[in-house]
Order: sequence, then C-alpha cells, then structure tokens
Amino acid sequence: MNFDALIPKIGVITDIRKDTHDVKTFRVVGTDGKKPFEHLPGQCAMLSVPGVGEAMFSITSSPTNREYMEFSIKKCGCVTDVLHSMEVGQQIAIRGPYGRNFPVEEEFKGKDLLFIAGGIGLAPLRSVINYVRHYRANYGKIVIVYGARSKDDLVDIDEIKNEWMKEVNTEVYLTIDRAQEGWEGNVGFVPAYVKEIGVDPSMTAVLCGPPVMIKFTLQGLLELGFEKSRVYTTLELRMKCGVGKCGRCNVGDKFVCKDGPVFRMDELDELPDEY
Amino acid sequence: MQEITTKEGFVPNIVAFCCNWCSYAGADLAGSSRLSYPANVKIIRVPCSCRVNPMFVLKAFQRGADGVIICGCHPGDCHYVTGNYYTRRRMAMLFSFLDYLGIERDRTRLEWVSAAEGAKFSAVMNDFVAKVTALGENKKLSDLRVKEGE
Amino acid sequence: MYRIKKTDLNALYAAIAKTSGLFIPIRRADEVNFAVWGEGKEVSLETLKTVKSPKNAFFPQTENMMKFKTEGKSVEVVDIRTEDKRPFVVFGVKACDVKAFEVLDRVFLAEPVDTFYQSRRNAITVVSLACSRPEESCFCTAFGIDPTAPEGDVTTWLDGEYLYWRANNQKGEALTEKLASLLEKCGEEAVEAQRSQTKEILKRLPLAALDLSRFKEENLNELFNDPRWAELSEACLGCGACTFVCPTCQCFDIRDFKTNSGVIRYRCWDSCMYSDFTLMAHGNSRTTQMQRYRQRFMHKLVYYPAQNGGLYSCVGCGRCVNKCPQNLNIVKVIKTLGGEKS
Amino acid sequence: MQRIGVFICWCGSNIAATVDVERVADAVKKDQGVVYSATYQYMCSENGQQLIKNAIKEHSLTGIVVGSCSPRMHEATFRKTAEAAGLNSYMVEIANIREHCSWIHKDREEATEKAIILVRTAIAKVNLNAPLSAGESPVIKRALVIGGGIAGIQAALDIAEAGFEVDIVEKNATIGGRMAQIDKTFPTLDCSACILTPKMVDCAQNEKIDILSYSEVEEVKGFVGNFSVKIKRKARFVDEKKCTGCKLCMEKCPSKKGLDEFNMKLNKRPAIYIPFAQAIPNVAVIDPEQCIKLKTGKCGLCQKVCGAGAIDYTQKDEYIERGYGAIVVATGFKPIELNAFNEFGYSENQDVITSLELERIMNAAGPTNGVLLRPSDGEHPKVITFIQCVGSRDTSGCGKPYCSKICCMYTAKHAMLIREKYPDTEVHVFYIDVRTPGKNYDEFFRRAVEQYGVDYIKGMVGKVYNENGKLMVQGSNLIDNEQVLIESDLVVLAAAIEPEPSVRKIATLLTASIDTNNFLTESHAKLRPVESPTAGVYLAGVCQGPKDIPETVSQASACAAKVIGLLVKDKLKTNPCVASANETMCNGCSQCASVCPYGAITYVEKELRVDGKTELRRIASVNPAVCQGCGACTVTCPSGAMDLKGFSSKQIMSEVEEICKR
Amino acid sequence: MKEVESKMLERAKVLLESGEVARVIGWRKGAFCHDPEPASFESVDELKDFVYDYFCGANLSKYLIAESKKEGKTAVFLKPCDTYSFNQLVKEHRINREKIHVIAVECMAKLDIGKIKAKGLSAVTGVEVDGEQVKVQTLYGEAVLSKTEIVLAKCATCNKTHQVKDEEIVLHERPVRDVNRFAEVEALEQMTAEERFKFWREQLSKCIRCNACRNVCPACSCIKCVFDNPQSGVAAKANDDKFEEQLFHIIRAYHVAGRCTDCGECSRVCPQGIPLHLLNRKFIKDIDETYGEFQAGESAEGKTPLTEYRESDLEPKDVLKEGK
Repeated sequence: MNFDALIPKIGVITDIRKDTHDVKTFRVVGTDGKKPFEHLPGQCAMLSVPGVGEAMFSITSSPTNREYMEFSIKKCGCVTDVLHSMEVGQQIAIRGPYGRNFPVEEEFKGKDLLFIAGGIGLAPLRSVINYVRHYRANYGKIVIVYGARSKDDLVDIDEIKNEWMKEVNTEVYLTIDRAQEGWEGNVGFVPAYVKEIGVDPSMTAVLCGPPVMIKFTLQGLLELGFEKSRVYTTLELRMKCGVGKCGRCNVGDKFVCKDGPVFRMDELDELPDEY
Repeated sequence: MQEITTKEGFVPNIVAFCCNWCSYAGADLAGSSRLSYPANVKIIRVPCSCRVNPMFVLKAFQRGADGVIICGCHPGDCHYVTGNYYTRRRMAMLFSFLDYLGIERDRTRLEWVSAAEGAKFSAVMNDFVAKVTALGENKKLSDLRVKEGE
Repeated sequence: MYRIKKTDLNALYAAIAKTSGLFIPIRRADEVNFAVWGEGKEVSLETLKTVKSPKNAFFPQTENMMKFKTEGKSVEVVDIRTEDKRPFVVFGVKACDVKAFEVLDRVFLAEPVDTFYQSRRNAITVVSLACSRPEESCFCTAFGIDPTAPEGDVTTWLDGEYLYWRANNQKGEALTEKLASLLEKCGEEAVEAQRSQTKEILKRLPLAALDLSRFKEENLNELFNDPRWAELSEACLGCGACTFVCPTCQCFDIRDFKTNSGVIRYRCWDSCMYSDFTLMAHGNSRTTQMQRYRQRFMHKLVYYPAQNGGLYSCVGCGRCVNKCPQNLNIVKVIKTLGGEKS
Repeated sequence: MQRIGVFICWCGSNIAATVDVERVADAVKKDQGVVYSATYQYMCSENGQQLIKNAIKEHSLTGIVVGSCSPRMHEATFRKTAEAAGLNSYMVEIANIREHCSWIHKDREEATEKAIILVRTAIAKVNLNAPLSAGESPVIKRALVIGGGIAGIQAALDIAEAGFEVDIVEKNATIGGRMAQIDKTFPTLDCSACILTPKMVDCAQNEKIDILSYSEVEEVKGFVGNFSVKIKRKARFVDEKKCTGCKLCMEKCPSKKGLDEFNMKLNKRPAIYIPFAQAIPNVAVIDPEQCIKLKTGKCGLCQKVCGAGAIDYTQKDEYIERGYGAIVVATGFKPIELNAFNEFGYSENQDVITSLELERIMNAAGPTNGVLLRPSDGEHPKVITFIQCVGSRDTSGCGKPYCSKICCMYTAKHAMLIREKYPDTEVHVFYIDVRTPGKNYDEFFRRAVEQYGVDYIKGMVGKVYNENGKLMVQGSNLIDNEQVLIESDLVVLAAAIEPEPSVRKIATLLTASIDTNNFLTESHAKLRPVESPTAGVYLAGVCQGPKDIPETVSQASACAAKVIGLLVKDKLKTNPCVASANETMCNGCSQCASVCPYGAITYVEKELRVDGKTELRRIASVNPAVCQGCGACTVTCPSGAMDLKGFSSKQIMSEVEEICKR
Repeated sequence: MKEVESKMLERAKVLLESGEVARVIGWRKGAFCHDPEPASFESVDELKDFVYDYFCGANLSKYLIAESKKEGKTAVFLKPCDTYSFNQLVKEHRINREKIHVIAVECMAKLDIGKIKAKGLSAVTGVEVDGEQVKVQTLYGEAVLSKTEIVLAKCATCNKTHQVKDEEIVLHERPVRDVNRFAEVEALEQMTAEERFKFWREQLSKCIRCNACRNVCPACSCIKCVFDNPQSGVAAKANDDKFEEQLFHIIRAYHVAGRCTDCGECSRVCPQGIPLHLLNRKFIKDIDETYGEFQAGESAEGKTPLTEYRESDLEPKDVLKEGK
C-alpha cells in the first residue's frame, strides 16, 4: 500500500540553536542521517510531535545544503512549545515539501534582489538568500534589510554578520524598533528604513514579516516606484493537510499550502482580503 | 449493544480520588496498619473531594477504568469547610445521571473516610472491588481506541 | 432494464451482502441514515433525504490514519491501515448525492491522491435511486442534475410493486450479473412514466427558478465584498449541522489521540463554520461568524467552481435547508446574491 | 519537555521486601521526560538526599519523582532537597509506594506492577508541573492552647516566657486538669497539688497568658499563622471579675445534691461551687442543671449573700473570636467507662473503685479527707486487691488495644502508700506484666514489693463478686499455676485511659488527623512527634498518646518550642497551590464565587485583546493569600477557566490516563 | 397569530422610529412558509420582511449576549420559555439587562415542520392553523393534521409563563396544559439499566457532533467551550461512535445542570432528532426531587442547586432509587 501524502516520516533533531529568547533553530535529518527530502527555497514542511499535533513551518535552510534541513521556529503555541523544550536526539515526524517556492530560477535569475524581513520573517528568506548566495554569479546585487524589535530579537545574527555582510555585491541593513544600549546601527521601523535607504525600484523585492510591516513596506516600495508584479511575499494561515484538501488555508480560490505560501503582490490583489 | 460478561479472572482497574486531608491519610493509615485491599485500586491525591470534576470521572471511564471511587472527609469535617458538601451534590447528580444512561450504578461510589478510618478505607476498597469485579469490564463507557493495538 | 418485486428486496440485499458490504438507508432510532446492512435492519429506500449523505462510505466521519509509537526520544510511524479491500455497494443513492461524489473525487483524487479515500472509492459500486417525490427544499435541477435518472454504476427506480434496475457501466453490469437470479428483465415504460410525472412536479417546486449565473470566478471579489453577508449570516450559530449533513463538504481536521500503546493520528470531519477552524497560535484569519459563513458559501458557489472548471460544490440536495437550526441556508444566499430566473 | 529524575526508595525492607525497586526504576527509564532513575536504601537519609541533589545538578533535572513513603511523610523533605539543589520545590512529586503499595500487598509481582504504575502516574504529573512560588502571609503573634491541664499549662508558660501572648481555653471551670486530682506522683511521691498549683498561679499571674476557663472552641477558620477561632464562653452565672472566691455562696446554697466531679463523684457539692480549693480562676460557677433559681426562678440565695455582687443569673453563653498563629492541643484524657466490664462488678459494687477514685480517697482534700475508707460503709478496708490492665491491652473489643502506660507505676504507688500508712492492710495486685521503664521506676516498683511487701500476683482476674459483704476476687496465679480466691474489702481497678472525648470535635474543627483510638496523630511518629499534620497545630500530653507527667511536660515544652519557632517569624510562605482564572476563557458568570468557602474570588472588569479587538470583560480574580486551594471553584467553572495550581485539571487527567493504562 | 404579528410589527416600528431602541430582534420571512430566521431589524424599512408565525420556535435570548454589547438599546420579542433563558443569562452576567427592552409575546405552541413531514407530507407549500386543526398544502395535495401531534417537543409539555417583560403583546390566553413534563424521563427510569443503555446508545450514536445543540443552548454560553479547547483534556471533534458522543452529551448535560431552563432548543435543532432534552430533564427532575423544586431562569438572582448544599443532603447512593 502506498504511503499517503499525509503520513509523515521520522526526522531526528541533530542540533538546536537558540537564536533569541523565543526563537530556536532546529537542524533535522532523516533516520538515515540524510536530509529528509529535497525542497526549493520558500517551501514548507509539516513537523509534528505525536500526541501534540502538527504545524507547518517554512524550511529555513537552503536547498543547496545537502546534509540537513533547518527550521527557525518561534515559540507561540502547543507544537512550538514542545519543540522548544526538546533536546538533541529527539525524533519528530516530518512531511513535505509543500507549496510554491520562490521563482529563483524563473524570475529571480539575473535580477538585483531586495530582501526585506521583520522578526521571524527572516526564516523563509534565509533559504532563498543562501540559495542565491550559493549561485551568486547567477544573480545581480543583493540588498538585505532586516529589522526586529530589539537587537536580541535578530535571528541568525552570526550568519548575517559573518557571512552575509561579507558576501560580494551585497548590502545588509539592520534596524531595531527602539534604541538600545550596545546597538550602534539604525533605529526605526523597517518600512521607514527601506525608504531611507533609497532602494532601486527596478529590483525584485521579497518581503516577509508581520502583516503590518508588509502592509507599510509595500506602500513604501510602491511609492518608490516598485511594480507589484515584482514584489513577492509569503502568507501564513492555519494548515492541516498541506495538500489543498482539508479546506482551511484558502484565500479566495487559492490554497496557501498548495498555491502559496509564496505570492506575488499583484496576485494577492486579485484575492479577497482575508489573510 | 455490547454483551457484558464477566471474564474468568477479570481484575478491574479502579481509580480512587482521595482528598489530601482525610481519605488519603486514611489510606496511609490502612497502609501503616497493614490492612490490605486489592492492588488494582490506585489512588490519586486531590486537595479536596470537591476538586474532583465529573469530567475526571468520565475521563477515567473513557480511558477504560472499571470503577471510580471518590473519597473525602466526612460531611462537616472538610478541611476546606464545605468542599465535600458540593462533592456530595455533584456526585449524587452525576451518578444518578449515569444510572439513567444505563451505566451500572456500582461502578461509581462516593465514600467518606476520615484520617482515622484506615480500616474503613480498606473495607470500602475491598467491597468496591468486589462489586466492580462482579460487574465485569467497563464496556459501556470506555473508548475502544484507548486499548487499540494491545 | 430489470426489475425485482419490492417484497423480494430483502433477498436482493442479502445476495449483495454475501459478496460485498452493503451500505443502504437504514432507519435507526427514528432517523434514516446510510449504514451497513444486516439481517433485521429496517431499510428505508422511500426516505427522500437521509440525514447524513452517503459520503461517509468513503469519507467517514473519523478515520484512523496511522499510529505513532514513542519510546524515550525515538518515534516510530506505524501503518495501521487494514488491507481490507472488500467491495462495497452503496445502494439507494439519490441523484444529488451521486453528483456529490464527483465533487469529492475532484478534491481527494487530485494530486497528491488521498489514498485513504481512493482505496475505499475504488471498491465501491454505486446503485442510485431515482426520486419520484421531490420536496420543497430540493433544488438539484438548478445544478443541472436530473433526479429522475441519477448517475451511478446502476440506476434504480421504485415504482408500484417493483424496483427497476439498469446497469450503466461495466461495474454495474458485473453487479447485475451476480444478482441475475433475482432480477427479471422488463421494459422501460413504467420508469419513463414515472420520470415524466416527476419532472412535472420538479417544475413546480418553489426553488425551481434559482439563478446561479452570477456565481462565477470573475465576480469573486464583488461577491466576497457584498455587504449583505452580514444580514445573511447574523442568525448563524456557528454550528456544523449544515456541514455535516452536506454531501459535498469535505473539510477535515487531523488530530492525535493518545492510546495506551501510542498515539493514533486520525482525521475527522471539520466545519468551516467553527470558530476554531482557522485558529492559529498567533491569530485567526476568520474571526467573525460572517467571515466563516461567507467562506462556506463562497467556497461552494465560487471558489470551488473556479478551481474545478465551473463545477459547483453544491448539488441542491436541500439537507442544509431542512437542518439548519435557525433556517439559514444556501438557498437564501443564492436568492439574495444571485436572484431568481424570471 | 521535562528532564525528570526518578528516585525509588527501598525504605530499608519496608518497600524493597515487597516491591522490586530495581525493576521499578528500570521500567520507567524510557518514559516520557525521564532521563535518570535510581534506587537507594533510604532516600530520606542524608545520603539519599545527596543522591537526589547530585542527580539534579548532574542531569540538569527539571522535575523529580520520588517513589517512597506517603507524601504526607516526606514530601516536604524532598521539596527542600530539590530546593537545595536549585530546583523549584513544586517540581517534586511523590509516588506513595509504601503506605499505598508495599505495606498492603503481599504478592511481590503484584506490588511491583502497582509501584510501576504509581511511579508512572507521578511522572505523568510532573511532566505537567510548573514551578510555583509561595506567596507570603503574616503571622498572628498569639498562640491558643486548648486544654488547661499540666500539658496546656506548661506549654502556655513556656510560650509566654518567650514573650508571646497565649490563651488557654479550658472547658472546665478551672485549669489544672487530671494532675490536680492526683494525690501523690511517682516515683518521688511528692504531692501533686504542691507542684502543680504554683504553676497554675504562674499562669494566672502571667500578663501574657489569658485563661479562658469554662470555655470551648466552637469554630476554627484559617490556616497556619492565621487561624481565626471562635470560642464559646459558657455562662457560669458568676461574674469572673467580681467573684472573690470567698465561698460564702457555697455554704448558703440550698441545693447541695450535686455530685462533685473533681472528687470523682464520690461526694456531694452545692449547685454553686468552686471545683477545688486552689482552682484557677478562683471563681464560682453555677451548675444550671442543679440551681433552683435557674430551674424554677425561685431561690436566689447566693445572689443575696454575695458581697461582691458577682452572681448574675441572666448571663448567656458568649462567643469571642480571636486570631492565632499557632494552636496547641492538650485536651488530656479520662479513664474509660467500665460498664462493659461485668466481671469486675464495678457498677454493682460500690467498693469496686477505679484508681483515680482511690486517688481522691487518699487525698487530704478528698471526700474522706485523706482517710482510707471504703465508699459503701465508710469502714477501713483490711484487704485491698488491685487489678491491673482493666481495659488496657485488651483485644477483645471491650477495652483498648493499647497499654495505658501509667497504671503499673501508679498501682505500685497506691500499694506502697497504703502499706505505709496502714501497715495492717493486706494488698494484692493482679498483673499481666509489670512495665516500669523510666528513671527510678523499676526501683520504685521493687520497693513496693520488697520493702512494703505488696503481694504481686501474675495472673488475670476472672470474676469479682460480692459474697456476704465481702468482695471475692477470683483469679489465677500463673506462676504457681493455681486458682486463687481473695476475700477483699476493696477492689481497685486500674482502668485504661482514653483521650478526652471532646478531642474528636476539636480534631474536626482543626482538620487534624485522629487515629482509631481517638489519639491525635502526630506528623511523624519519631521525627515530628509533637506536630499535627495540619500545619500550625501541635500536640501535647495524652491527647497524642498515653504518657505520664514528666513525659507530658516534656512534650508540652517541645510544643512550646515549636510554637515559638513559628511565632518569631513575621511572615509565612503561603501555599502556592491556589486557584486562578484564565482570563481569556472566563465567562464572568460568578458561579465560582458562589462556592468559594473563603470568599477569595471577586470580579473585575478588564479590557482584553481578543482576535485583534479590545473587549471589556467581566473576569474572576482569585486572591492567592485567601485562597486555600480546595478546588471547589474549578469544578463549578463550566469553561474550565478556573484551574488549581499544582493540581491542574490537565495534571489530574494525565494521572487518570496513566492509571487507566495499568 | 396574524393579529399578534401586526401588533408586534407596530411596536417595532414605533420603537425604531422613536429611536428608543437601535434594533429589534425578531424573525424574518424565509424561502418557504415554514422557515423564518431570527433577525435583527435596524430600520422600519427592514421590517418589511418581519414575520411572527407558528414556526418561530427559535429562542432569541442567546443572541442578546452579543446584542447587549452593541451601541444603543435592543428590543427583543421573547416567548414565555425564552424569558427563562434570558433571566438565567442575566444572572450569569452574560446579558446586560439595562440594554435590553423585552417585549413578551404570546406563543400558543410552535409547529415542527419535521413532524409534519414525518406524517408523509412532502413539498409543503402552505400551513394554516385553525385552533386544533392544521391544514397543510403540498404539491401532492392537502391534508389536515391535529396540532397536538405536530407541535415542537418543547411546546408539547410547556406551561411556562413570561418571567420578564418590559411590555407585553398577549392577545389570547393560552390554555393550561395538563401534562407531566417528566413523563418521558419516568418511562426511561422504569426501564432496566440495559434497556436504558440500549435506548441511549441508539439515540446518541446518531450524533454527528455538529454542535448545534451546544451552540443554540442559552446555558452553553462559554466564551471558550471545553470541547473546543485543546487544553481541557476533553476537546474533540470526532464522532467515533464509541464514546466521544456520549462523553460530549454527558458533560454538556452536566455543565448545564441547575442552569438549564428546559427551553428545549437542543432537541429542536438536533439534525438527527435525538431527544436531548431528556438528558437535561433528568437533571431537573433529580434536582427537584432531591434538593427541592427549582426552575432555572425564574429569577435572575440566587444560587443554583449545584452551587448550594444542605448539611442534610442525601448521599449519592440514597439518591439512586431502588428497583430499576
């Protein structure tokens, strides 16, 4: 009998990194020690804790990482609470990959890319940023704007500082909401900062973060002359099956699990406002 | 409709809720007095019998318990003054309701056991276990999924 | 075409049940629902609408999917599906419900195929039953369904003293063959007479003139933003009665249940009318009952057709019309937002 | 997910003999959350506790389960252990595998299986435990002593000595108790009244001590540090402040047919009386059952003769309510009723008396002014037979199963005193065993036999009957293996002692544990012998178990030390296991408040952010200092918004689930 | 009923026009003659669809939880039975009494379209009530039915009177029924335990867990129901035909015990026709017999039987009666 799409396989947590007070990054491999499955940047996977439940997470690691998968997870519910209390060696159930990826090959290739993230919104972007870095020659300039509430809420700061900031033809801008001791970078909200930096409207933009941030950043980008058809974002809704059957993650006639989570802003415009 | 038959050698599983101040101490006294009662009685310590939510009783039956007994201080002796009076009403109504649904009445019981009544504790448990044993397995309220795969 | 005396139906059921399961409208505690037939059960083919639709024949209300076994830090996934592929006959399915199977198929058999659904679906032979006494809440004709000649592997008609029987395809013929000894060949006159009589009634039904033309993809946003949703949904209690009696509703939830020896992961029907349907740890995309109400009908009349080549996810069975505690229903939505043909 | 350590105690052989402790520790090793499991001979010992502490540190444990004796015994110990190792003390759960398992089951297999389930149940609970921290509650710096006998007096004096206020509640009209009734004390033979009355006077004169005589405890609310006690001051119909103790009223009272309780009802007293000469307070009391004025409205003689104007027939019972930080129970004892012992003929023969009656007869202030005369005819008895163990060590169900402990010594004392004062008297003692442990006790007993020639007969008495005015004592002499028949003039029964019956009510009010013999239960038989399991309640004297005066006094002083230790604290940590309402789930329906016995629940209007909108909601709010954690509210709450910390619904349900797995 | 309806309409108009209330809660005409829906009318114009007929069985009181939180006052038409639920909700602080204007309306017992159809009638196009006679028109012909046989179960044994009214529209005196509302419960009590179990097993196994009974129940007004709360330990959606539905109905009945006014909505709305009111009535009967007669909703104050006690209360074993 064929195993159904809804039936997960077993993954092993091989590393847990505490990024911020409420975000941890989990490294997961299959029971054979290999990556559980292949994926594309922006896709998601269902992680489940038996007896607690399942939840969808974007895969944070780049597909170019051949050894393992990573998930940056914010503690905010039943499943994430338990995940956060787990230790290395713990097995979990995993299935995927789900959803539409960022069009890294089709649309992004050869373009200058602007990545804007807020808080845990960096998680899905990390996958695509590292993918682009891996195939650096295929892409133009990279600008990354990343903001969080405080410097302690910036996820993956080590990687940002040690790798991204050193990447060729790459600019990284960091900002935090309120001034804080020990922080010498920019202080202010992401939307304002983006306008301040003065990004080039011919770039292809990818936004990810809390809804308010997306709303105002998008406004800012449009004012700067960006076209909606070249701005991408990801949506997050309640999902159960991941394969467009359980009926809960739809926005209009699109399922976030199947037709998303990556959407172009002009596509979203066509959909009813219910996300 | 499931046939209820008492299997040969059936040993019921009994959940006993005991209030911390009287009945749990009564059970302790039964222990220190070496007054035996069947090993299938397992005690859950609650501060007062009034902490026992009917949902706990139902949960026990759902999970396959064959009998549920709640023990508290004698009326008037409640450590929390009035707790067991509420227990008495709650359980009276619950037990009668379960009876109405056709659940055997001997599967549920409320007893008052003081800290001094180790002998009573033991006697009550022996009697309760005997009655539940006579009834056989709890099939009416148990969720078959629980024992799935056993 | 074949026929069998109504008085011999029990023998027919028994013959079917010999080689396969038989799922048929059975009266139990005053209500008629599809259930597994057994000797002594009261079959009620005359019942126009079973409370639940027959969809639970292959999309049961709860279904165990798998089991986890855990020990220490390790987790094991155990396949608990039985290899039982015994054929099943679903008997007495009305035209609307047959159509609903197609609606469900498009969801569950789309890639990635839902193998739980598929294995059951494949094992089923559908014996449909034509309607001869439609009632006021029926509006299948609005969806182009002919209740006097339902689809299915076999179509049957109840008329006079007989049940008339016609196989529509190979699967149907295979079943007919097995039952050959009980069936007698006959002409189609009685059936045709009944059909034309029923069609007359259908024209006079109060909902015969529902107009669905406005419910299409290009009006999606307009319909979504219609202010009348507020009024339409104001009495909605947020229960799932409409959902659970609906033959096309397919939303499900996946849940875990702790057993003594592990964790069973099961799925069960869910309702988009429930307040926690889209609840996440950090928010809910549909916080009001109006949004949930709108979702249900937009899905049936606009979203689903948009995804499935114009096929509506409503078959006009009228169950929700009869069963809504507060008399809200899709008909009121269609009338209010779509109107009626003149 | 927790990191749980499981510690299975052998309790020497108490657990290990019946439960395969290693198998238990092994069975739960891979349970959810468990990262460590071990067994040890005595987990409560220093080494055992060290084992736990080390494991907490080494394995970064977040919770521990100790499979041991009852949590009522050592939960506090292990909580402290955890705390010492840096673990929140409420992350400790005890699986009671001794009282609830090894001690009641004989089959090793069965007991081991049960122990595994009990430990797993505790593990299931700990998995859901959350650290709790105690709040603080103030300590009322006043102690209550219930009972004004030597135990109560000593405890009160010691507590007052430390500077704390003490109230003694005594149900009788005077303090002094049983010791005041005793003539001489063993083994020194000094006069009981001579050593007791100065202490009584000390009490009366001590500013810190308030004697509430002729009073009873009616209601006890609150908890350690914060008891609120309602005391009934029974109407004595005499103004305590005015009465000078002149006793004129006693002389004039026309109703003199009352039985003198102080003299064991061996003589009569007036309706208005002072129990005995040195009574404290030295204030009269009117027996309303006997007083003509109170019964018929006529008489009023005492009021007329009272120069102080102290008599007040209109007096009513009064109730006062006071707050206390600690309570000492010292309710004492009484000899058992002997009606059931037909063989000794106590009810039929006036000359069959109890030892306490003899005590009064021998006392100079007693009914015979200290002259040994028998009750029936006032004759001097020539042959006296003592019968020991009357109702003590009696497993027939008629008497008490325990040894009353004091009888051997006082019988030796009585025999000795009689032989000394009346050398012509023949004294026989029937005994089962003579038990004389204690400093100078055996020497004392031997003196009675060797020096005073008391005839000790090892054997039981079968029957005492009256034959021609003589009491025939028929018994057996086990040493000579023969039946003996002793023609006696007086028979003295060493009746067993039992706790004063009012202790049951007191125990109920205090929710203090009491055993099958009505003795109050101590928290630990060896290690916490003066504490009741109910925090803030201490036990002194015979209410806790049979004992003699020096032991009673020691225990009273020990109680006082405990009380002082409590009262010197300004604040006590409160029970953190209190109810609390989940704000987002609370309906504000008020049902919980209607069942709260402490009035701990109030309602507040609060703005809540729900689904992105702000809503004003009515929400239950629990005062954690008032809440005692009974959980009545949690069951009343239909939405489950109200939950109890430490005994949450989820925890209890997980325990249920675990048990049901069996 | 027509005169009553026009009086109601008249009052609704006045109240809305005068601005005395911001909205009126009543019933709106449906697609057929028998499916009016509860509705809120905020203007005189909207009242064109107002209806009050023999099918207005719904209890409007629970809607007032939300309505009383809205700006302005809300007028509501309450039938006698609805007023008990209203009181109970006021008592539990769920409805802000100040903001509601209660118009007590006569009832005369409502009809059950399900029972009409169960008489073999299909395609109902018209229903006319004439005293005890009910004329039913269908596409297949006409029939005359006895009203007693087709009233809602909750109306069949009702003798309730208005407990709350700010004004009333009562034009006819309703005859007092000589019925024992506990007759069905008693009949069950007379059965053996096995028979009772069989009865409930059959009935409850029809349950599809649609939650209609819970969501319509005025006593089930929890903001977050235990069955929807994964933290409660009893949360479930599944209908497993084994235990879940029993657990659900037992807990639900227990949760409303002492608070259930016997409004009968649970049975009215059950799509599977489960006589759910017999669960609640058992509690009512037991409470009446054990702790003294108590009718929830008679007063908006005081304790409920399960939040009260007497020292002389019976022990559970003595509440169970012998011989069943």
